[in-house]
Amino acid sequence: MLTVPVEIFRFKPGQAQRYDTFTVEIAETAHVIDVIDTVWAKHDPTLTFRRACHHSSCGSCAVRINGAEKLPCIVRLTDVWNGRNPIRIEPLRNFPVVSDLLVEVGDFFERMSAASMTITCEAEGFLPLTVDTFAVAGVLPKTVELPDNLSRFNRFEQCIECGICMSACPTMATDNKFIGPAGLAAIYQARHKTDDPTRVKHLLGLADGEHGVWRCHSAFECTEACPQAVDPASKIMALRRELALRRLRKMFGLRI
Amino acid sequence: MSANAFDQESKPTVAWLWQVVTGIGLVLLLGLHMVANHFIAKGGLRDYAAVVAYLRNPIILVLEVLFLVCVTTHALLGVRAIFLDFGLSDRVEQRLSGVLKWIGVLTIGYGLVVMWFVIR
Amino acid sequence: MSTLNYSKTRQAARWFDVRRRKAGMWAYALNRITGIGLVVYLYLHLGVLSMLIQGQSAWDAFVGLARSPFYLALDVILLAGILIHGLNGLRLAVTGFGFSAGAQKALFTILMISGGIILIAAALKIFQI
Amino acid sequence: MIERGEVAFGTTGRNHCLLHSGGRYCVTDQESAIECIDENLILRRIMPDLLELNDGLFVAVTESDLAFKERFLEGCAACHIPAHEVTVARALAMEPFLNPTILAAIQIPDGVFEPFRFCLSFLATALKNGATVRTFTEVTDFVCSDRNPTGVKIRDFRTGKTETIGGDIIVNAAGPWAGEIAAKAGVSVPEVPTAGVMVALDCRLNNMVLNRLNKPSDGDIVVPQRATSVIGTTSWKVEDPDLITIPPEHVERMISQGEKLIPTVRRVPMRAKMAVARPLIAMTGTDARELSRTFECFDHARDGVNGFVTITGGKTTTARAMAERVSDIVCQKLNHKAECRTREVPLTSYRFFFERQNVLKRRALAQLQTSDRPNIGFEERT
Repeated sequence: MLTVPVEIFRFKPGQAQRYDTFTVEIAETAHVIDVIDTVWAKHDPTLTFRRACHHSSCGSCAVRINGAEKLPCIVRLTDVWNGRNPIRIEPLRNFPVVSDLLVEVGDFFERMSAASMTITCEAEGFLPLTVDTFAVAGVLPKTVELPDNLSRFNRFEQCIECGICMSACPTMATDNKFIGPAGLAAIYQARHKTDDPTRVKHLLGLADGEHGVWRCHSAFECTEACPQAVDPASKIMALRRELALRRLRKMFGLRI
Repeated sequence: MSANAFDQESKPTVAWLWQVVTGIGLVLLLGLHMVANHFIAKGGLRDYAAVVAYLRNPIILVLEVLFLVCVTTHALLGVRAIFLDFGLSDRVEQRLSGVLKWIGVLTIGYGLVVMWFVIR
Repeated sequence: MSTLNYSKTRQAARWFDVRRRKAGMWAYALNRITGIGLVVYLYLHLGVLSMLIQGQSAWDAFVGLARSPFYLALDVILLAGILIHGLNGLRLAVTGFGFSAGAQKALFTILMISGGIILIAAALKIFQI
Repeated sequence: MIERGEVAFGTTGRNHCLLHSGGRYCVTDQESAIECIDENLILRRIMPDLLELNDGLFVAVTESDLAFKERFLEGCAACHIPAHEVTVARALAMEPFLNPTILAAIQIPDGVFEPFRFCLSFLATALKNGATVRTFTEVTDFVCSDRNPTGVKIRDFRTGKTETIGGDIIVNAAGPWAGEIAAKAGVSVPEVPTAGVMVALDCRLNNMVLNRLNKPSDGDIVVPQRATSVIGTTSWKVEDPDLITIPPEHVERMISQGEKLIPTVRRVPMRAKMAVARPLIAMTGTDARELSRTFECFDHARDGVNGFVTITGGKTTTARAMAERVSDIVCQKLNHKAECRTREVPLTSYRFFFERQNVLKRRALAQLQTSDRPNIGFEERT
């Protein structure tokens, strides 16, 4: 068992923001979400935070741990605690704070809807699938055969709509109309799921513009912070290339 | 009314592309400008007579004018990008773009005047 | 329900906040700082060029002043700014067209190291005079 | 609807994500198995975009597993679960990381869902149809007339404000906390919060859900999801469902049992581990593992308390059926004639749950612009 000090951002409407420090008794093998759960269950039931799946599938628990955006359900306590200073837990940036660690995600989900984010996609024809390619070094990929009654294997998209990239993005901080890394990555995915020229034109139209891909400052923080290896930055860049090439072709009178 | 606020195709922008085009131009032209004016030139700077002789070369003049245009455009597009990060309203942003455009025209005009004074 | 929102200026200042951030964010902040510096320098430079209009004596007097070690040191700083901004700009152009976005950190390191080498070489050349 | 935390804050959020075909219970708990396959087919219809539909395999690892095969196939037939045997070679081609020494494999229509979005889409649909959902709000007490609850006192954790709301009928659907809520109304519910541990791996080693072909036991199922495989589960009774300490030996048992299905399991780092309490209905003299996974609705009129109904037990797969059962009972009690339509109606996008406020704001703004009278109907409370 460890005795861990944890400093949690607190805010309730009409009150000043502050940090509360709790001292939590917890197993060494715990994840940070267990620390938050313990504070809530043992110390202060008025602490508001999101959580659901506890295994990085729902994306609801995203917070900042010691200043960096993380999913506390997959961050081990011992990886973020130096044994002395309190672990600081704060809500995501670039979202209005509703109360404590709880942020208002309405605008974010509206962006994801606009970007036509669907949560299932076609699976690759091999296993294993990994979030982080380094995690399973030594396990070689193997091709898989489909069962007779299935036309394809499907799976959930890597993006879990946790909002971490939105919090890490420096552009998002300054432009509240910016579609944001998650939204642009979703546009890229949607664009590659369709062949319909009108859909493609609409999706590219969303990405093209002052608040779309061109607004990105190329800080690549989204890709750095993403817990699911979605790599929004590369997708933004790929959209830029497509848009730029289309514009060039148009300039020279070529048909797109 | 209840449609998605983000599901709107906005006006395409060319600012970023121009930033890249002028940027690549600058890498070449500024390289030339630096080497020619500050590294090859004796003592790192040309004296007046040398400046005049240098600029009277028509190829150099064209390149220097191009350099002036690129550097001004690139700089002001950069300034605009910084200002956009202050979360201004659309109207203020438009006005700002207008002001910067005029500053650009004046800057290039001023540069041309200096060059004309030198080569005349 | 009322929410806690940060002021726009506080948010806008965030591009400067590189705490807990990675190479890409440092590159972005450096690019901005050097960019602002270079814009200021551009207008200073254009201002100085007005001496060309004033004629030979004014210009040659300035040239004499600019050859002093103090000005040469400023030149090295200027060159450092140009190299950071320019080389990083190349990285942004390459990645911005969808090439090697995955290698952006390596690219940044390589470009900054080569920038450092160029700077040292140029500084030696500048102070040789 | 009043929820103490965010949607899916409790048991439903932290489950195994398995869309049951019923195969798991077709021998030991046929009532539950039939509920599962029925709901499986309904959910495929109403939330087609929210499911990973890759089927599942029940594999025999030992001779005793193999001996279970006939009973399993009979059970599937009895519960109308489509099941067919595939050859071992074929099973290994479909699942290359499967233990190569397996003796038999049976394919059944298992699936995978995503619990948070599963709950959100039901609630989004409810919101669209006029429901009020109050999250981060706790029921602190009941308001009673004689012994009959007529309302609840609630506290919103976001604002700290307390208020009282009335209700003709109050439904207690608090999962493993149902006993706690029922006690506030002065009745008891025969419920046993039974925890289970799950271990998520750092990569996905199977496309289909893999089960041991035997009676349900510890660590006999590997549910793949997105880029992870989740091994589960164990079963033990807990006192306080708020905070469950994960016994380290349970985690080790998950790995050692999971290894029997997929030997590579031990070479892959662990991504997360979790435990949550299931709301199982108590039966005398049974072990936690043998308690039925079926659900039950208790009308507390039988305890002399009117206007209070508890729904408990069940599984996430059967959540819709539970809601249907309880709403039918509520309608009956209120003498309201209406048919439950949730079998047919495709669900609204889960995002609407969060987008709704924006939609309301814009609507109010548009109305303000078109008429000089402010829209008094706009008072967003969630």
